[in-house]
Amino acid sequence: MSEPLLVLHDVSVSFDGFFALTDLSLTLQKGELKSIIGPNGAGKTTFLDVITGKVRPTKGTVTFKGKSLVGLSEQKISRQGIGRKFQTPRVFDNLTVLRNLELAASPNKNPFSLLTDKLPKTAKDEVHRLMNYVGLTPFATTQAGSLSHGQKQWLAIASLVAQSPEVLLLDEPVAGLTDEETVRTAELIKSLAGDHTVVVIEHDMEFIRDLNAPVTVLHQGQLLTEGLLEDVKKDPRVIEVYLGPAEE
Amino acid sequence: MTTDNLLSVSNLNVYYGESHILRNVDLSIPKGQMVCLIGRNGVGKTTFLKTIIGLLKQRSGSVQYDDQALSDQPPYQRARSGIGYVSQGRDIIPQVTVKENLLLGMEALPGGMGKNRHIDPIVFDLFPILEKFLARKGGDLSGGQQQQLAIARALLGKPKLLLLDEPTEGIQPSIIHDIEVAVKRIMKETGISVLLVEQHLHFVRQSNYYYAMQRGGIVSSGPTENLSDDVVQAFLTV
Amino acid sequence: MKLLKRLIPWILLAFALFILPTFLSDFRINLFGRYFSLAITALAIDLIWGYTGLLSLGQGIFFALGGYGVAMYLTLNTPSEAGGNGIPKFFENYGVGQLPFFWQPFWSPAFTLIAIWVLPAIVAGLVGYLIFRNRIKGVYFSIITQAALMVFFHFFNGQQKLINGTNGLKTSTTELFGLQVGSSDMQIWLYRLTVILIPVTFLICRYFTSGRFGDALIAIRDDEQRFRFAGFNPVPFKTIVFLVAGALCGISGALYTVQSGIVSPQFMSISFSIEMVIWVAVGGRGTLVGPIIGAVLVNYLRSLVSEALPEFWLFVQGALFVFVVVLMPDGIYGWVSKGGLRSLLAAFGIAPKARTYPQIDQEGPGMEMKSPAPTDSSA
Amino acid sequence: MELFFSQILDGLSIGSVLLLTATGLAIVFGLMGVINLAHGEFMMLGAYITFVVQNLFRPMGGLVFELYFPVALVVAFFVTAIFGVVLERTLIRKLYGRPLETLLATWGVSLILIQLIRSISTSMVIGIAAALAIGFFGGQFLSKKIGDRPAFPYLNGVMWTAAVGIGLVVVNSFSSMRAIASPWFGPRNIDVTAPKWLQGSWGVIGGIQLPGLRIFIILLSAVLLLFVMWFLTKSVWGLRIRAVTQNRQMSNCLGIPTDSVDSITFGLGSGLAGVAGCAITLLGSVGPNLGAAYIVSCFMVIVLGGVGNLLGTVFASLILGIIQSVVGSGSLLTAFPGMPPAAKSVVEFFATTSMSLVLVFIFIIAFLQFRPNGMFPQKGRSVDA
Repeated sequence: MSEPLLVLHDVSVSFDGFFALTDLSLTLQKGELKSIIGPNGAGKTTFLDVITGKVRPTKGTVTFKGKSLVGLSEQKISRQGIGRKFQTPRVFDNLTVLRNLELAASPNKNPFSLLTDKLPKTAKDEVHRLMNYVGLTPFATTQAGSLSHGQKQWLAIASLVAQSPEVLLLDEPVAGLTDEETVRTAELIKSLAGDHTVVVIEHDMEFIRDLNAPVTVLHQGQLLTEGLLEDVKKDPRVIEVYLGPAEE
Repeated sequence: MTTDNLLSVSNLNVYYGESHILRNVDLSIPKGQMVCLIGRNGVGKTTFLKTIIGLLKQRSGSVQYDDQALSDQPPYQRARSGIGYVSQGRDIIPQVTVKENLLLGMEALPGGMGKNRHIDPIVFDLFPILEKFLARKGGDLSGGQQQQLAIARALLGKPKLLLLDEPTEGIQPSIIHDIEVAVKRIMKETGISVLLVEQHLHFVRQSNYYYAMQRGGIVSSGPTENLSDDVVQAFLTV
Repeated sequence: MKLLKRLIPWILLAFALFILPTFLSDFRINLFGRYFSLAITALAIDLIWGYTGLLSLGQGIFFALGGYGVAMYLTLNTPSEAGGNGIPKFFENYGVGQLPFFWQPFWSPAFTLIAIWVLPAIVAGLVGYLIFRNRIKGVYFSIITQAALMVFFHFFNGQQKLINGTNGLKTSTTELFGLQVGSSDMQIWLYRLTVILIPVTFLICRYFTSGRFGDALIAIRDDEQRFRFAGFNPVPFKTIVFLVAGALCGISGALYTVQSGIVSPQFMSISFSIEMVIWVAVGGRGTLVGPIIGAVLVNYLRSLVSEALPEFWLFVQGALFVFVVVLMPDGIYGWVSKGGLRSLLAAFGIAPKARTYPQIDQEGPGMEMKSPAPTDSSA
Repeated sequence: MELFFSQILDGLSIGSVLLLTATGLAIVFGLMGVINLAHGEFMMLGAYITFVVQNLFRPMGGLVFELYFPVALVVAFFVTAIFGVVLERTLIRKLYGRPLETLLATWGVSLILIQLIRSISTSMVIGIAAALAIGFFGGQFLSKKIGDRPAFPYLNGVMWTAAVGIGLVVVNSFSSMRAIASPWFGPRNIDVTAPKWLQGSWGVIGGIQLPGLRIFIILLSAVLLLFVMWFLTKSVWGLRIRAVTQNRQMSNCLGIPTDSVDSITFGLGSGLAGVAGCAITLLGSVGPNLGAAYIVSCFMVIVLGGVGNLLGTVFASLILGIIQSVVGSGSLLTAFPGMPPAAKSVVEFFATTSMSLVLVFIFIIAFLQFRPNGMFPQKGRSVDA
């Protein structure tokens, strides 16, 4: 295996004495698909916050391709190739679907380039391909704010892919989706892995099963265990954090 | 519905923005009993509690509480009519003292804090730690202590129905035990009903009746003694 | 129909340029000239508030800077205004014998033409950058811009020896191209200049709002944090748009000054700068036509009310603020284009006319059409 | 050096006025995230109330008249508080969660208040009463008849417009009767005479005269601050206000009527503005435009002090007051006569009240480069949510 892509080493995050993450170490390989589960308050979202620069770790290092990410602004981290989808699908409500995607696909993020350059043809094609893939082509000129929840989720994922990041961090990509939409989303995510490194945080176990990827279990800000879902399921510690100690 | 039910919910649909969270939920809570709502994270359990207390509006369906329809009342009126709510994040008011947090619990009583200045010592009996920390800021307590405070605060409003959202989440076993004992004792002494949202199996087993939820709908229900390992496996664990 | 739509702006422009002056008195034409110059400010505010969500209550700064720029040039280049030693007469009152250094370059017409928009732009860029880089936004941004406005007001108001303080600079008696600026011949030319600059400003604003840059502005307004996570740094975007708005306000202030005959620190009064916002709100923010309509309409209304019942204008203006914010948040243009007129007619049982507003047609399918995957498949 | 100290004293009193005026604004901003641009006009109302109370007391003369000021303070507080509650219930509540719109709407209210003070007369009161009566009863009638039809809001609007028109006609029909048509205050400034016990010196400490007025204002703001702190920390409503400020949703779930808390907070903030206006009458004549002169300084205090923190407001206002007084009076020059000419010309340049404001602003912008959230930023995860 080559050099790991993203490495968290001994990362702790505390808010006013409360530890959201404690000495968390985790590595991501290039092209890997990894799902992260854990009960509420396990620190899953904080984990993403630390990588994407929203929260600064109290202790520890985060390195991406050998360079530290600590202290960089959100936009700089994003430009290095780490994209994130938020828990609630955040899209730009007053832009159309097409424009949401085109903005995300802009290869150059500085204002002058946005003002003067035309979007390159490759990016345009990619936008249309993505829009088609997530079934939003009929809604290209619809304002994102009036899409349904599921469509917003997909637009959010598609916008993220349009940024062509190396690492995709997906926070609850199927929350609020119907069964069928969930299945489709799993397919979408599986097709992204390989070209991209994908981390999925979810509660929906059917979905995690569909993804068929190694699972990492977080608990109280710490890494509890890693492995395949079938193995993790049988781990007594995992059962305990979900169900409490075995009954007397 | 018989009048034996303190709360009966039928055909409830709740949206969060455009997202359909609760789908045709039917659930009822008999007087003096503990009903447990189980399911994995994100299936809509918290949304359900928030709808009962009034933080979220239902789009359709009916909620009957104490033989009255709850439709447009704001949360504070529901609290005053006897619904106590212990939220998932505990929601202790961080910058006021433990004592003041407890006083705030009595806002639900007739006359509010103004007329009720005396904290019923039963809460100190249930959770002795609170008496010791009366003068501390609520936000300075540990997670388990905050949970005890949140339950005590809700009890001081003398609710008829207590909504508990994952009271054992992230809490050490000894406190979980205290909380279980306290809830059972309160139910026995005052005859209140409890709606418990929980994953912790031991606590779940204490309830009289269970409802299992998946993707916003009730997928299984029955007396808790019938709660089989298969159901647990399917709807609770990994 | 499409052709007509394309032609309407040109017809309006020709009307304003050639027809209006023939049947309105010089006095009215001058008033309309002022309204049109204020419309440029309205467009600028729309750029920052309507599109980017930055409510600046301090645009008067840039407006006044433009006004002072042109007034300084005119004062220096009018023999009757500048005394024998080449410095303006009012300086004698304060015993100032030497022209302050920053007046010097305003001898030059070329410098002045550039300075009236570059100077405000620089100030706006600097102030904007210092505020934006600290992620200050929302109400905080508004009150800081208002404080900045007050500071500039005090500066200009208190410095007699530099800029004639409270009295301001009079331009109506100065000369340009051998004509007195206040004369009606000159005023007609200034009116025409203003009218021509409106479409120019419009095109500038469209340049900044139509492409991906404009989308970025709206994205900042909708969700700035998400914008950051998409890899963009909002600071330069906001700074640029604030700078452009500052420049436009400078031009607008210069045009207004020569048509109203004086520039004074009153251009930087708190009320005037907030008033500018209401022009945009009345017309319709987030559109480029709305602010022009709003600026002209509100100021025309102001003239009418002030002429008839002067003490009632504040009542009307105050009520306008409340009314627009509470009942008509999209403004006139937004209300009409979102089908307000239709629903009004429908409310009174008058059959709605054929769908004239393409927006409605566009909005329809998004709401009604089924999503590709079935939306309800729960067991 | 004595001069310097008396400048500091001066600065403290300026700071106290700032504190008086900013506290109400800061409380409302901290709780509801709303900036009330009519705050200055509430101060103006307070000042006019003082004027009215003074004139009511004047005929009594003697000792009773000397006591008008405390009475005016109380009346000013309650009347402006009621104004505030009405404003919150009718307007602010509709705009909850839209702070920029609230800013604009309250500005509209401030314009109306300014003009109201300028032109209010008995006939105008009759006209307004007539318009309101027609509007309300007409609205009741209309809503009974056609309340559920889509045309109702439009017709209601037409009816209110008609009510305002009738009000105007009423005012106009009285215009020839001077007794009731002449404005009560008019656009001119009004003067309030400070009671005798406030004029002159209250003694000398260490060679420094203690001017009664200034000391009184410092004491007044200190007392009021203590009162506000007591109210917020010890009273039942104070606890409710703090609870709602810190966690609105949970407070609601506990049974706290959050809408009443909003009204009371807004009322408290407005009442404090009234008291501030009352105190300002002691410093000189006041006019309808009084508010504008103070509101921006209040903003500077809030920006510097940070949101939702009374301590920040206290420090910020005192610091700004002292900078304004020490720099604005140029007493730095007299205190440090030996400074180099370059520094001297800089100090001279800023040595007016208005120029000291310029300096204060530069100071604030510089300060924000290091501490964007003010002196006492709120901590914890909730801030960023």
